[in-house]
Amino acid sequence: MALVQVLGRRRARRGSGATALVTGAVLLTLLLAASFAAGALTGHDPALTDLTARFRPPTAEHWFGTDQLGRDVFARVLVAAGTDLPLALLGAAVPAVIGIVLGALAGYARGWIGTAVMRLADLIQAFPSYILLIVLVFLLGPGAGSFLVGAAVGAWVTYARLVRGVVLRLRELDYVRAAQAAGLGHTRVLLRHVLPNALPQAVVYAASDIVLALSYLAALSYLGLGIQAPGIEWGQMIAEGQPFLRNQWWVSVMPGLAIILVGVAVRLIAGGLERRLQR
Amino acid sequence: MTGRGRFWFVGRRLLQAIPLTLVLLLLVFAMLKVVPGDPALQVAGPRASAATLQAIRVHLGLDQPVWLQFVHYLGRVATGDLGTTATGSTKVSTLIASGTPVTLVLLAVSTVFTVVIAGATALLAARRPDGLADRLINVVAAFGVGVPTFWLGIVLLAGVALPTGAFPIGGWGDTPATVLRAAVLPALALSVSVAPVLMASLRSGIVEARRSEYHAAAQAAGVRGWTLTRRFVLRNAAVPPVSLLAALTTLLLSGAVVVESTFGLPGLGLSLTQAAQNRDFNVIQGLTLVFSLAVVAVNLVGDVLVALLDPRVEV
Amino acid sequence: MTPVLRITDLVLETGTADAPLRPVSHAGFEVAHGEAFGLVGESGSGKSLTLRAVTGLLPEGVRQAGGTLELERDGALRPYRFAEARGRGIGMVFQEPMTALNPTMRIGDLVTAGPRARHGWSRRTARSRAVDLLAEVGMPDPAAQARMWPHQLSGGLRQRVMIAMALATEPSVLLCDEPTTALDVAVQDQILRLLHRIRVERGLSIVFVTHDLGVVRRLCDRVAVMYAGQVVETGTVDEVFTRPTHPYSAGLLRSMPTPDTPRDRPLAAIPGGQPGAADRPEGCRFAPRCAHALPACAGLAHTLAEVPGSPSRSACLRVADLGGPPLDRKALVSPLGGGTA
Amino acid sequence: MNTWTKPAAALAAAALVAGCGSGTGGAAGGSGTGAVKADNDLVIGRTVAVDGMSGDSCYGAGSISTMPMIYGNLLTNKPDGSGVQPGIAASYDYDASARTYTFHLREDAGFSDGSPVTGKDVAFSFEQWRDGKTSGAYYDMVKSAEAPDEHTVVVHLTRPDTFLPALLTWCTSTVYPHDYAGKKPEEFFTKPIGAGPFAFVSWQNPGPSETITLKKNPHYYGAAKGEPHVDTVITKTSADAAQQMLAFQGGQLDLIEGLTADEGNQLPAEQARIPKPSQARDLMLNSKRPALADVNLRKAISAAIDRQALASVQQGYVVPATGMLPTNVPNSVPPTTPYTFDLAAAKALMAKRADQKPVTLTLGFEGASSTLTTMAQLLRDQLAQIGVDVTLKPSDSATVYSQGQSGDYDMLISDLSAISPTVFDPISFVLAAWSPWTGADSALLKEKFTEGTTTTEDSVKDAAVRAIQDDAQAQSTVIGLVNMSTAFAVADYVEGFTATPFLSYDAAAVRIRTGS
Repeated sequence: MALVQVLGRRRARRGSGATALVTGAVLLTLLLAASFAAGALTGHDPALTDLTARFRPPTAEHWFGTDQLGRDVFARVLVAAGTDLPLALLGAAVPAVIGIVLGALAGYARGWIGTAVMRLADLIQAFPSYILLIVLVFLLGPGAGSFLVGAAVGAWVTYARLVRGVVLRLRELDYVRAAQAAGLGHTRVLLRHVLPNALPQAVVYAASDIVLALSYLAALSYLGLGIQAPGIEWGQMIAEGQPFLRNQWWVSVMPGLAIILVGVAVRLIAGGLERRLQR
Repeated sequence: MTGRGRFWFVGRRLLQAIPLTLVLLLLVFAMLKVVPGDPALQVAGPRASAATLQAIRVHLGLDQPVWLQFVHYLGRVATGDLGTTATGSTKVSTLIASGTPVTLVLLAVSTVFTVVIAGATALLAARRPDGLADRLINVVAAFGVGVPTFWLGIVLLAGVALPTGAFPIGGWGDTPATVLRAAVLPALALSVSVAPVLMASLRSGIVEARRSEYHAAAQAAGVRGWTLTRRFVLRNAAVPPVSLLAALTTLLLSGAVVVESTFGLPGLGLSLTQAAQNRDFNVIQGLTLVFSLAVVAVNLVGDVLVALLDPRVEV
Repeated sequence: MTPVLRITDLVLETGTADAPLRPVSHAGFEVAHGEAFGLVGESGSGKSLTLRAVTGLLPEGVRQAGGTLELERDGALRPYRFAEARGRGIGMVFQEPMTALNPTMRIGDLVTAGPRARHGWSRRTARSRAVDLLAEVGMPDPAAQARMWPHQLSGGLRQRVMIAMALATEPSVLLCDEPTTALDVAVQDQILRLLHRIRVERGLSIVFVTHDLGVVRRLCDRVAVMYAGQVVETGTVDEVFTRPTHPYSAGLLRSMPTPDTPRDRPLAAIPGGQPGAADRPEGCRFAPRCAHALPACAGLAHTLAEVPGSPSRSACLRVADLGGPPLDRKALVSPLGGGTA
Repeated sequence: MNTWTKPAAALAAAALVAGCGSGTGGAAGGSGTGAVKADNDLVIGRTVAVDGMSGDSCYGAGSISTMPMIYGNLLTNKPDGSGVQPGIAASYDYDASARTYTFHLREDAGFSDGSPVTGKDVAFSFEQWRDGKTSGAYYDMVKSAEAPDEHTVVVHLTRPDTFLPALLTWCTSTVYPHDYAGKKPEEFFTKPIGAGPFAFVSWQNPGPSETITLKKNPHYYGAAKGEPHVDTVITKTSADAAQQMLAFQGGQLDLIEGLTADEGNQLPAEQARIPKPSQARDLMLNSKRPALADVNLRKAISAAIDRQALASVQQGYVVPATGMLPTNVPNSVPPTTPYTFDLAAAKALMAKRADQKPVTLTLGFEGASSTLTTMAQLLRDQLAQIGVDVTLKPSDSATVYSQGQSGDYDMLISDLSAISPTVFDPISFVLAAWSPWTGADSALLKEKFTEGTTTTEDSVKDAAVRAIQDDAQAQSTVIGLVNMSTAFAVADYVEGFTATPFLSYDAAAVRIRTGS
């Protein structure tokens, strides 16, 4: 997933990025908070089927209309945020942590361990990430756990390369040698010197990974390989609504818009963070 | 770099790809071993007796030591024998042979779209960095990356193909013209998420090239117009994206898998998705192999292209 | 003699339109036919920007806010369009041969890219012209070198390529932006000899921007000294180097090492530093650092005035009363004469 | 793919037999809107690929529809499914012992290569069917077949059999030219020759996204009547039903095979053709689980299910089940008292349980199916009414199968249909596969099964079936939920289309109203 990074690699603009950061963070926080209170906020139980209220179009009562079982689409979109957001965040965070640890390991232990880690990275990169994900879900069975494993296996590589590069560069620097000579442990050197250097780029990676993880999760669920009912997830909602796209468009259009909203919010946060970190 | 040097470079990269390919084969083979469930049961069906199951195991070579099974597997792969689909009606190799052209055409058309969209927007955005057009394009690009490809696909089907009638709603064509027409919307859906990545890379390449001393030097030497853009901007700006080529291709491939199922295109991606849904071991195994070999090949081509474009790259 | 290039009252601005900064203000000079003209000053004095302005290749964010740029055509000076001048009248040699040559083009293609685009030369014509040009700038085995990539050449050879590229458009003025700064001393000498030779052979005018006074002394006929975005003194090299009329020029010359300067004696330095574009004082910009400054200097409007008893022109208020003894700089470096490049 | 039944089950065995089926499907003809199509090509959408080009491999819905178009059958289903009618055979008779059949062939039947259909071809075909690797077992009573003359075929059976005429309408009973027209079978099936209304042209991208193109067979025996009416049949397979709906709505498909309620409800009523429901969807309860060992809980679950509500979500395509067995299959009779939805009774039964612990049950089903998912969600809501907490376990079919087999679920939703035209076939399925899983007492089931399959008396058969249904109700280990139809979407300008309950239809009779 080394790619979308380029999107973030723009010249630092005027301004601290605070506005973007705050806007994005507020959007995500609101969405996440709303997911816990979806029922109270919308006045509808997201899971309650009401066969007498099927396919109501968006109204003041049902902001996003109702679906084929008469469930409130707005409430479901909100509840789904509670599934999608944590999974997307974890889908980016887990590989980041694994990648940072493995990258540091590869950078410090340059012997066969380092080689092994980097060969493993080459190997992983030979698989297109989404295909890797599908194959792993195939092997492990559908579900959130499989998705996380699949995301982690595919995405740690970029972080590992990044951190290893920083480690290799830093370990030649005098002050790091001095720090090591002064008896600072590897962990502290890592925390004090390596991480701060790798962080801005890692943040950009992670942001693009969140968006990518979300779209992969949604795509998997859409194909019936991810989150399944009664779990509520945007991709799964889109799939459920797809037969009715022509006449009851809201059932699958609304969750799609939610995904886009998250993508934009994450980009805002990433852009803002990047500008702050680069200063 | 001399021609001979390039030849050796390609040769060496090819050689380097061999161990990787072998490990890939081993992994793909190992997939079958770790999958829960008995492949023999899968073949025999629910009503099979224990004796039938055992016979099928022997027939499939499942009673042999694992390493021998791997050797046999290598032999079969070398001869293009990837087994049959779960229903037994089609050979996996046939499936791959019929799906490959579809996926390749889809990839080719979306590559053209991606390059055209990314190139045009990058030039526009780079004209005035941080100008209005640049900011606008950056916002649109953020949306483009965030839009789920499959969702865009169904929206395009319902919102464009259905009302206009200009494109087939799902499915592939049988003549070059119908094939191209069938590829337009899926390729578009695919490009929307990939073009921003290429655009950003191209844009920064263009900006960098325009700010460079060699660009100024060329201008001072009287180079102008299209020659200036082509030889002193685009060619240099193409180097970073080309080094992204492998990454872009894997992104495109990933997207193709999604798009093919959304649009019902009979390509490799659709086969993969359906095999995952139907738990069709052989198909998954064969396709994983094909996809990863394709990526190895693309990496190879990418390296060679970078070397061709940027003579500084050490070979 | 008619000048071939004249710059008058050049003003360069940067920053926002309502609060602009002026890295160069009211700079001007003129260059005669066949003349080597030096533009000297410390980094930040605006000399390189001035040179860039002549070709219209200002860096992003810097714009020309005033001044007249004229080039000789049909015996008279006329304002020119950059696009015109770049292909014909003016050529430019950049400071960094590492970055100023497009790494993705072969030497031969690079050298003739300009005229090819302009005159529609065939590939064959372009190639043979490229070889000729490379031979002219003293590339060994030019035919083979034409097929090389920039990164395969040494810094000195790259600078020769740069010069060949500039010559390809048959300019009448060659602008050189510190062309030897990035090079080894031995190579510097070769390049200087080459430029001298080309100037003589082609009857070119050369504008030489440098902070290296020795180079100016060796190569140039006339010189302009820039300080904080302004030309503070201009005159012949002989005159300015021996009898500087502006305290800054004098200080600059005193800070220059000579072969006679004992190793262990520190060079005379001007106290303080050159003010940046944002904090330039009113009046004479050198006044705060000047040992001879008078209160009136702070109100001085910048003009280059005739100096009594000297062919130079100077911006100093005290040109009349500060005519100290001439510096003995003859022994410094002999001007380039014989020898080959 | 069904969970327990062979997919072949879906073919629901043709027709079979007079007396049983009643009129089905929508009336022939368009809606009268006057819509026309520019060309005379019929473009069909379906979600299931064919199983190959040989009749022997015919297995699923795709082949059931396509095989008869290419090959033709000796006998065909009456459009209303009430019995068989002449096909390539103009008539047939059999001896008193039903061991020797004589078929009299039409003289105007011809293969697509122009050669006439002769007795020799049909006799050859009988042998091919019997020797087939996949479907040969259906024909194992065939001893030999001979052609005394050009237009007569005599078939000798090893045992009496009155089922043969129905079998001959199946997609496995494909008439081939003698000796495969001199080709090797593999070669023949790459470009088959048949006596059906359409001739094979091409089969692109075999598999889930295949396209099969057929053109009018001028030598078809219906040619004199002007059949087939359309010039070309193009069948496009796509796994994505929703997308197929869009294509239909966009005028890119003229006909959709296998329409679900979700899709059909997106269409104007006259475009959806819905035959009688003939596939049962049942809930299986694992009585080996401690909680479900109590019959009161099982009966309570059955009573708490509002089958009307389950059916209402798929209005018009699904009817509430009265018993556990598929309806509209010969000899399928309902139980003495049909299921009733009675919450009070259900709660009473819950109170009668020996052990009053709270009940949490897992429910397995195939998650890829939207109708199944919907139904599982409704079931969960309904059972919550009596305090039974249901955990949904959607999964892919293979996982449902393997975990279902190992008894990982408390409950399982599964579909049941006949693979031969007698209700005793699904019963044998319940006996062999379902009873071990549910842990039901199958003594009575076995007894009644034997009783019903050794008699020729319909009344005896009916009584046995009723006893089986009643027994299932008493034990409540298999609970009927709904009976489902497989429907068709038909464009306004398509005329002459008649849906049968068995997925098949007579493509030769279909007309397209063109502009001219």
